[in-house]
Amino acid sequence: MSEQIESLRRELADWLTPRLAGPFGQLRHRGGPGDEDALGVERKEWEQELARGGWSCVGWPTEHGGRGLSIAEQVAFHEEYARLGGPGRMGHIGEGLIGPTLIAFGTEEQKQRFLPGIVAGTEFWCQGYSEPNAGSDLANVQTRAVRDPDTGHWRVHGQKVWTSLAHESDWIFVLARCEPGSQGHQGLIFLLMKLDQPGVEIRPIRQLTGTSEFNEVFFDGAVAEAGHVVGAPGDGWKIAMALLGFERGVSTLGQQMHFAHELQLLVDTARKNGGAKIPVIRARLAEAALGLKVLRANALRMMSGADDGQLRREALSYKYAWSNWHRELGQLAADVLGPDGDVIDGELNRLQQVYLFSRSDTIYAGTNEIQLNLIAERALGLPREPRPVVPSKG
Amino acid sequence: MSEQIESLRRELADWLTPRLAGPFGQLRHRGGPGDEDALGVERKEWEQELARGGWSCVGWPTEHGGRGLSIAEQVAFHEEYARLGGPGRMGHIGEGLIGPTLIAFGTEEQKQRFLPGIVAGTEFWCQGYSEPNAGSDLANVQTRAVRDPDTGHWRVHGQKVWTSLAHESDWIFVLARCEPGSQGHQGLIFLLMKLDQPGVEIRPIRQLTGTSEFNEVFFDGAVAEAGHVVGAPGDGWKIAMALLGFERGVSTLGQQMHFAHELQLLVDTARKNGGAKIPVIRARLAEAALGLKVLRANALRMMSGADDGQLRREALSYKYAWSNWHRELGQLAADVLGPDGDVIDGELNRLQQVYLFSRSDTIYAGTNEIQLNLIAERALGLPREPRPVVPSKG
Amino acid sequence: MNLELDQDRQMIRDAAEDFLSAYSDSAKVRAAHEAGGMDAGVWQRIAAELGWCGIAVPEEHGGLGLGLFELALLQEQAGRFLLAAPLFSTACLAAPLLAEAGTDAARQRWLPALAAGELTATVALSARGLDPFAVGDGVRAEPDGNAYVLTGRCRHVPQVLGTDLVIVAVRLGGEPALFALPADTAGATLMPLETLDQGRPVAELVLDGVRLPADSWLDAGDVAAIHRALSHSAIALAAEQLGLAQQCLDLTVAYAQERQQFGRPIAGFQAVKHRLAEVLVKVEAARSAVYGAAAEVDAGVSDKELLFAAASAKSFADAAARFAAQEAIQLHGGVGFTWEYDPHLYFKRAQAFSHWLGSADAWRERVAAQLLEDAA
Amino acid sequence: MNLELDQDRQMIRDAAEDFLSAYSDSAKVRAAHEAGGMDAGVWQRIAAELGWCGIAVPEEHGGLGLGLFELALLQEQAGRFLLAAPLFSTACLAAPLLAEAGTDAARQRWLPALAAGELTATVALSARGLDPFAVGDGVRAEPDGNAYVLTGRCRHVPQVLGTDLVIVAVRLGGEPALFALPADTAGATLMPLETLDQGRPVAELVLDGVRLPADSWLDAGDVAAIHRALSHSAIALAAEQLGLAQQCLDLTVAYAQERQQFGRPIAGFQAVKHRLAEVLVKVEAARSAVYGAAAEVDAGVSDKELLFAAASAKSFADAAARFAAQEAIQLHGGVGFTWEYDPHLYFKRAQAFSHWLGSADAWRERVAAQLLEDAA
Repeated sequence: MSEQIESLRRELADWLTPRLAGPFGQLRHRGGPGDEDALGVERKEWEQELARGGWSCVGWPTEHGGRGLSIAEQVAFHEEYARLGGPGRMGHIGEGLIGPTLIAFGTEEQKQRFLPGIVAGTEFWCQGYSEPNAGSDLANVQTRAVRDPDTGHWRVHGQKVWTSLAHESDWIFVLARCEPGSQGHQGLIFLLMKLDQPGVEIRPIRQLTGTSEFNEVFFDGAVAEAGHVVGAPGDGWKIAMALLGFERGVSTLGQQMHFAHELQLLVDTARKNGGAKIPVIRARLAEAALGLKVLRANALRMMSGADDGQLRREALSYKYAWSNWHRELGQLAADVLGPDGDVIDGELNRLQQVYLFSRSDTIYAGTNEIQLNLIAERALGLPREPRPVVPSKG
Repeated sequence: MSEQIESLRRELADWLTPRLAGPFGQLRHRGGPGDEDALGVERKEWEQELARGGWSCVGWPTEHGGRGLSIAEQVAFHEEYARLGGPGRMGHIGEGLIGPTLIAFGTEEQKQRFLPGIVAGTEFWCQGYSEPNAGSDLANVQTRAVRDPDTGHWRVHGQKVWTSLAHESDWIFVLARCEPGSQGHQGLIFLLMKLDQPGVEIRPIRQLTGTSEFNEVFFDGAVAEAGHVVGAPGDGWKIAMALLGFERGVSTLGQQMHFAHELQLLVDTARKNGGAKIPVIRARLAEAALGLKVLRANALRMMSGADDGQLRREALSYKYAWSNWHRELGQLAADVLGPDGDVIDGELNRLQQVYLFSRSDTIYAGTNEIQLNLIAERALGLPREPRPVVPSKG
Repeated sequence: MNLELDQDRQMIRDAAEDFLSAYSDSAKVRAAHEAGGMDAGVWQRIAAELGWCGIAVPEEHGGLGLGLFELALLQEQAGRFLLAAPLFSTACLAAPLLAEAGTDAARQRWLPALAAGELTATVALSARGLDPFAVGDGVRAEPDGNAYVLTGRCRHVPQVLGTDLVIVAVRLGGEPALFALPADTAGATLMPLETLDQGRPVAELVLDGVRLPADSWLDAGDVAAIHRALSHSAIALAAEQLGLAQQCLDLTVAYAQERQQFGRPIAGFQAVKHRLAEVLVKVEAARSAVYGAAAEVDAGVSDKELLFAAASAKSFADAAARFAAQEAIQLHGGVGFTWEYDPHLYFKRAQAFSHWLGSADAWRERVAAQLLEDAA
Repeated sequence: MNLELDQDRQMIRDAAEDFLSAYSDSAKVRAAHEAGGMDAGVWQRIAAELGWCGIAVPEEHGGLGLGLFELALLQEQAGRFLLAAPLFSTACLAAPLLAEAGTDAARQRWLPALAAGELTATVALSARGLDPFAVGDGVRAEPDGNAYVLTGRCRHVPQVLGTDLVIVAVRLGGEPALFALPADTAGATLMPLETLDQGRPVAELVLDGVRLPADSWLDAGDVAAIHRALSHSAIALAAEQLGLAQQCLDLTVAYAQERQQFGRPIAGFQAVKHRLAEVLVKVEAARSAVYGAAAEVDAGVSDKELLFAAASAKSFADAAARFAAQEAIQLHGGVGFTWEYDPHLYFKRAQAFSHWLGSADAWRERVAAQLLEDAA
């Protein structure tokens, strides 16, 4: 087993190293969170190169074009990939989210239409969940989908927000309200929609970094084909939640290798600029290193648990743990940089990116406050927050 | 003005120093919070010595036996008293709480009956507010007071808890419910009761320190005389709240001098045992010293403000600030002591007392959680916590 | 030690608030950012009309002769409204340095113009930026006949646009000294650096054998006086951080009362209430620290007391500003992370300021050394 | 690296929980405190019947040959139930030291009796107590013919009552070494110290020229092995802290659901919910740290990896236990502060343990040195 994993690591390294030293050298360690708007064209080419090498969708079953790797092998793949500086995956929403969702819930036609493009790195996806007046209240969906009785297609009106990579993507999956007057989790539909069509407008959101990884996506009568509903109309919430479940997957180990890379940059900086001599900084660097080690053990515990569909305590607390660790790493980076941290040399350096971009970690995909509610209610069984009697007018 | 204060300081020092060096030497720096059960007899004698010297109730008007000192002079008095190691004041509930309350709300008879004993250090007081099922919910008073139609006296049944110094006191003031069926702030009465009478039982509560500064007080038909109601029956809440207002007085500066004494002990310990060489401990000691300085400035701001009866932001946040500062000082003390902090040599040393006893600081007189509610609601105007529709059965 | 916000002080505070809320709102501040980090019109009014630069300058030098407390009140409002003008560098850095450490001649020469708002000044302190513990370590001065020749670099010199005078800290015979460098002196280059905080541009000063006449030497040879002045500067900067923290709290309280989630304003959630209350606790602690420090300075302090005063002001104000800005972003949620909303402006400034004039860590270590008596 | 709580491990865990919840409840623990800090009956069952002392001892020495992970599972339950018996000193201090650093002869002589629960042992490490970074600094050993003479003192030797064997760390020719000292050796005094944590009594060991035969010298001269063993001990102690943290959380959740304030259980207040959730986050981090460290050790690690493993386990478990105990007192309110309720028992132990086998600060500084490569 361990030998098999070692041989996989070697195979990947043999394939990856020359490419990142040569033709794709500029992509090394690029395109991660906070850097997602970098080098779009080149990273799409990279996705296709990965596919040619058989390194896309490695955790998918072979029948759908994957490698059928075991969990342990996937962990090794993601760790090694990130460790060697493999670029941020433009295809990760397809590979990690919508692909597994379609494999689990899609029709045969949907699988045949969409899975190959994801595997080949030729079709890219983004997600349309959040809305301006929803935020943490994910179920407060205002986007409407109306069925055309003649064609069976769905016409969509509304607005999504915080859609990363929308400007680089071909398709979006959208959670919309298909039963007028329904509320909360009821009456939602999960749609697959082409972005390049009339009635879709994408506007980048400028972030505090000055760059734009996120977008607003406006729908004004854009169409989702009748065959592009996942699950039944009304089942949208169930599909959407299942999809989020796939997100807590093995790729988290790859994320941790990015973190390790950032931490190493920070350690190098502290050694160079004298920060390594400041006792309080030393203690914080050690704490960061130990914290990352603990995150890794936490992720391995998540994966070693019985696959009974229950989110256990270590899994429920993981988002809160990693996002706050990363935000603190960003703060530490700024403090190690000292006054120079405020100075920009052309564009943000990696540590400045971490400092600023990590502020989003404790907000997106469930704010700290929502995470603590979840932990208190699901892991500790404490009383649920009272829901208001009168629904929001938002 | 400044000279006047200097001369007051000198006068006090001249009076205090020989006494604390001589006959009352064992009381120096004793009897503060966490040490209140120490040397009861001697500290009562000390209160009378203070009175003889004209140093009791220095902030009271001269007509009531005080010195009529200005705020600035009172500050100087309390600071100098504590700085020189003046013992914890057994009479502070009389002098600081019930005395000012009687001066403001008492009848002429009550003033004549009670104020002289407080000034002379011959009658000692404790307070009866908290109840076992109330805690933070101070208005959830279950103790009942029933008026005897013949005598006009009140018969009291119920239980108070967290009553410090009850076993050393002569009198207790009690908040009780005088209108059966009333709830919350309504229908309460503020009574003055002799402790040495049938129907009163005092049981010490053993704390985590192993000592007992707090007590439970049980009333089983004990009597409050008709003339010993402060305000009208039904006004109890108003009187009780006004009394708490007197608590946030100038004596806080004296408390800070106790803190300064503790900090100095801690600094001395760190210098002796090598803690002063540990960078993280150094930073925490500096933070503690700066924090205490800031508490002092905060208290001076409170006193320099217009006396318009409004609690301003610095006053609303003060309890939270000092209690958490002190709890952290206690934790730091334990960390500086290191493994020796766990070892007891006969009785707790002062730093161990601080460590353990400071745990109560963030609980009594409004827990941290209640304090943050108060700050959010009164200082920031945020929505009040929803009150339950159905009252507690407690 | 006078901590009372009496009528005079309230007037100063309120006038500053009124002016800045009108002339330094978010739109104007952002426009100033696009224009290189300075609003020349606002500065003109502050300096020439409102007379803020002279508030703490002694009357004999043309100032109002008020104290650090009053200057701190102005600085607090500057922080709240993200003032994009060189009030800090002129009135809080250069002025105290001249007043505290300057020779009589230097004071007479520069302070009146500075107090009158006719002279915009800044200070170049060290190779590591505005580091009060490394004064002069970037530039070497050598006597040369009746003149001095200056060579070296200083990082993070605040506020370049419109600056007339740079006070340069140097080492002269190994000791710190101060020189007056007119900004247009030949051989002196101020290279603007691009910064995250676009409202407080900084420059690198490069001196390549710049020859200055003997009367450019400003200080009276009292190094302790230089450190005293920089401690005053640190307290004034802390006041700006305090204002910044206060504004983050106010912005976030307003947003939380308006923003609906789960059918009610998020301000009604106890977790949000408590977080905001914790911000308030830190802001009030910072205010106590800053006002207390300024009042102490105005009443007269020993050098040891000044160390504790400046350390408490700077460390508590930094902590409040950083925490308040962090929670402003967090509690604004997604929009808190956008360029369009204001929290990031405060966030970046709070972080940048936390490294100006000594980090909290650096101040604390100095306090620890004093407290534990194991260092000078 | 095996982190899975498979059936075997769950059985170990559940059996320990069942036993301790029955035989080490609050009343029994408090009775043991009154009796000098040890429940001899419980220890008898744990050692002789349940065989816990041998769980991680190699099979060749009469143990079960399981790993540190399994020992950690027992320790976690011991922490939850405040076990008043020398499991830690015998199985987590003495056993790893013998197994890792002992000579073959020493292992054969002591480990079988220890694994069988017939020998109760402890370790005297340094003048400063259980400090893994000062091994042997309290006692000097001098060769004297065919024997050694030991002189000096060690503080904070854990668990005295019923101890048969003390492993004493000394300096011999300047280097750390280990000696076997039967507790009843003439000239050796174990003076019990009164402690806040009455369930973990400690003693001061005074050696006044104690003469020991040559075969009392236990270790094989490999100082790195001694440090490895102590790192294993630190991980086992961290497991006990983890259990303690978990129990504080459980106690407090139960109390919060029952205690009514303002007409509802305080568990319904969001501030209380979030606090408890934060405790859970720390407890789960500690569990990941401890299980991860133990699994790494069982899988084989380099000395550098072991440093990081032990440091992460000890620092995260200390933090979790201290925070959980603090919040247990705080959220119990007034009663949390009484002798009668249990939180203070956990609070005192969490604090005491945080100074055993290296404080989090000390471990972090070692990690920093390694990370920044500026120390050995």
